[in-house]
Amino acid sequence: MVYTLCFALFLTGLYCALTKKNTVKIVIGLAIMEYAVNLFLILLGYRRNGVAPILDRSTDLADFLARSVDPLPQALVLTAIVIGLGVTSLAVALCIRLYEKYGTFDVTQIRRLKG
Amino acid sequence: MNSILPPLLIAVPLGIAFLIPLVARRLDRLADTLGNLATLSLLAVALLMFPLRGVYRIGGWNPPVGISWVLDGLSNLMLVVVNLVSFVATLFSIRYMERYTAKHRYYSLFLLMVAGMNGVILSGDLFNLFVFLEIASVSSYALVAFGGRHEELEASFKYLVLGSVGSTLVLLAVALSYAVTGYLNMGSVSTLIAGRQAEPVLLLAAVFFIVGFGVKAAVVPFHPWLPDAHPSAPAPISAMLSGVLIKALGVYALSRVLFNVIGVDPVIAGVLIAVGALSMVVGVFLAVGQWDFKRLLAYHSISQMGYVVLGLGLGGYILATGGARGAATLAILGGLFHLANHSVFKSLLFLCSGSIEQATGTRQLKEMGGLRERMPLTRATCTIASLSIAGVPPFNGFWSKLLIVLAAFQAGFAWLAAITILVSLVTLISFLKVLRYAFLGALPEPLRDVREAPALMSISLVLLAVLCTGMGLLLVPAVRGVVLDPAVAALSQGLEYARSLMAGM
Amino acid sequence: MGTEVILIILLFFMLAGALIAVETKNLLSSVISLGAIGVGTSVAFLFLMAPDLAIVQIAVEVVLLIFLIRATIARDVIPQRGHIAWGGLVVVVVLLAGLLAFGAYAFRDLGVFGQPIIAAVQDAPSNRYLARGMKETGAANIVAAVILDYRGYDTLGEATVLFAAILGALTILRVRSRSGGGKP
Amino acid sequence: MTGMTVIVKTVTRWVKVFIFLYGVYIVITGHLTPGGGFAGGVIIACSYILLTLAYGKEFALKRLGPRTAAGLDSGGSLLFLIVALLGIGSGGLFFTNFLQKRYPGGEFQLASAGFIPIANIAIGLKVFSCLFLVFIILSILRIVLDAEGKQSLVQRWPEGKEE
Repeated sequence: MVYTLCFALFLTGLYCALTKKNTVKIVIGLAIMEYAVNLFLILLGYRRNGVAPILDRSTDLADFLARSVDPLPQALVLTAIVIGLGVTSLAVALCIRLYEKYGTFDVTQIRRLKG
Repeated sequence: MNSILPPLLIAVPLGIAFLIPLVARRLDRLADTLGNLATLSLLAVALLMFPLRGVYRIGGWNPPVGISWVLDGLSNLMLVVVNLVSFVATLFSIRYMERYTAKHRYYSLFLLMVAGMNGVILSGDLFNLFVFLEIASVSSYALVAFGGRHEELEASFKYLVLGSVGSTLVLLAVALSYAVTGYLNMGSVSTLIAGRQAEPVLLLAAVFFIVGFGVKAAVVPFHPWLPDAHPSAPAPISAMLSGVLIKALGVYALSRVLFNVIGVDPVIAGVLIAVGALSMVVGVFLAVGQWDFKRLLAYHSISQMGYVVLGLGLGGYILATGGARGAATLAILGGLFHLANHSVFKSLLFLCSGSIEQATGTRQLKEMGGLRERMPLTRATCTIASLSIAGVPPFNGFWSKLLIVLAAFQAGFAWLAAITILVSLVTLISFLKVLRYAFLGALPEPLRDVREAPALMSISLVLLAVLCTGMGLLLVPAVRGVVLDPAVAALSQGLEYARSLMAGM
Repeated sequence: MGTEVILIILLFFMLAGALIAVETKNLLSSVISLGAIGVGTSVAFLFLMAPDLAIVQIAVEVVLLIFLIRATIARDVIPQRGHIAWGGLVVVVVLLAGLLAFGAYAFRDLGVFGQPIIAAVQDAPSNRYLARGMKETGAANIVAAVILDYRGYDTLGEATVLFAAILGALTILRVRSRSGGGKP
Repeated sequence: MTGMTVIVKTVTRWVKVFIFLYGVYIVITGHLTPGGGFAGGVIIACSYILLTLAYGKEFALKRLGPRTAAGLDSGGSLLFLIVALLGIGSGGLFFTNFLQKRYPGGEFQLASAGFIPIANIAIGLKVFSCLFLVFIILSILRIVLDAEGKQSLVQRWPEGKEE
């Protein structure tokens, strides 16, 4: 159920990126996809009644091993968030530049290339 | 393995790319020197480590724990091809890029792209593959828009959107593989999912991998970004994009994951064959009607990538259905050899188009003509490359196409062989048109004082043309055993190979 | 059970936000809905015991929103003029719905929510990070140990992506991109 | 852009120090508590963005120009790469944690994790400068080449049109 809802969020983003005619909307679609995948990875690593994968002086290692959530997806997502931020910034820069050239965010009015 | 060489492939381009904005902001000559030195040393490193085989444990952690690099015949072959083309492209850039501002950023982005490709090729870890895929993609998005004109920005945006969708799908597929196995190391994942390919989750992961890498490789249903993005970039970047980027990020990554991690079953191989054949036919027929030189070349890239995918898919199909091993290795050999050949002749063609554009100021074939006496060197190299891509003996394209046709016959797919030959003929017609309109006929009035490209640019053209002529020699058995056969073995041994090597010590 | 219910509610809220972001006519509302989804993600990370990610996500979200609002404010905020290609739209929607259905079917293989793969696979790298990460790297925050030591190479790659993106944005936004000399 | 009202400016003057220090704290103790280079870097960048929004661009640019930010960006990346390469230099492999292997520190201390704090600082520096830079270029300034080919900073929007 949780996985499916997250996948639905992903597909909503994909739908937005593929069908919308506005450059900012397309970027928003990409960002939604990004969030959904990140969330999906973290959902995969969750352990029922889990604890965060951070030790402190009072932690008992055996108990920690049995209860901690999976640290690897968290590390991956940390990387993926920053990558997503980079890609989105580049996309926003392109949107602004296209706006300066054409005075619009509308792809249908921008299209000069034949595809 | 403790060799110092593999880290250099990543550290050199990254270090120089970080350094150039610091020291060469105003000094274009310094940026030229640093950029070319970097790619030259990368080529040297790639050649030096050609005989190296094994697993490099980054950070000293053993494979499933840390990230590892895998060096085998296939990755070493790809490294040589990528770094060779990037060296030639930077050499060409010295003079060609003078028409743009911010040359230091160009070199910086260029080296980041090369580092990304080297990272993808070396990587033996699924998530790490994604990270370096993104490095190469992000810098290529920016490079496509480097000229800053309307159509360049627009092509770059289109490329960015489709490319990001592809990358996100790859990430989702990596997440699914992790969810099923708990590992990211390719060898371990492959061991754990062996025999479970029919499970819906893994099927979904395979579909996402195929679509994601398919977008990067621009095979037919996912190709619409390529005919815009490749012509819009500056010529050396077009050469890099068509020559090596779609191969390193697309075909190489796809075949690595399909052959060595998920395992090729008849359905997946069938999809590859269909996609390959479709790309071949659609690409070439779209190319025939083009009058923009670079756009025409871009459509031919789609078509030629179809040959590579077809060869690999054919090999995979024969292996998966238990057919003759000889035919399978022949098909994979043909695919990989064509991949290497295409890198060389397609970069040469794009560099030729750049040299013509530099001289005449146009990319439209109808506005050219009569350049044969004005630009003899460009004409000679362009002719060699055209004959190569069309598969005329004795140039390199002929041999790889011949191998694919032979393999198709041996495997009993006579109709595929027929399509391959037919597409080759159409390619020949299309390039005869190019040669006719660009170099023969009367010299138009505005092009009276056209001159041959500067020496530095010509050197790169000649270098690639020599390779085009000589690469057929790679099929001489003694050479083939050293260069091509290890690469073929990496794919044709499939999963056992992954288990023995990638899972590490 | 509690966490799962909270997550389902949160996900429905995020889906609603996504639909608003996708379908609203006003670009600014669209951007702000994206912000809501981002905050939802961050809250979900907190419930899923990923405090590092919650901090990063919320901070990144703020920065991204500032960029997007700055980019869209005072520009044409009413998009979507002209006709809509219904045929293509229907095909895309049907394809995506099919994908969703297949996904729902396939995700049953992933097991019950709340039982990660590391509970089943004892040799998985994650278990080693948890058990020996503190001794081997000295970091008490196992996520920090993974991103900077066990998988430090990924982090180098990620820093590089950010570097490339910023360099690319600088390159794209330069005003004059062709030098005067030479032919156009 | 001349900045916002007196109230905002006064609050910002107090808050910015705390945000900045919090960011630095998060970077330095990233290996012990939640957070780390990325989180801290983004938070420090937020403190500068807040300054810029509240006081107007001149104030923030006087403290940190785009040139310096770009320099810090490259510098942070280089520092991280050098830390990784020192792993080879000290006889290990690429990315070997040379400090931890040679001089293991006590547990739960600032110096307990070998090169991880150094790497965190490099990442923090890089992320902070990157985000501030992209904020400047995307929302406030444009870098323009004038006739002599010198780079100069100009405002994108004409006076009075903004907001």
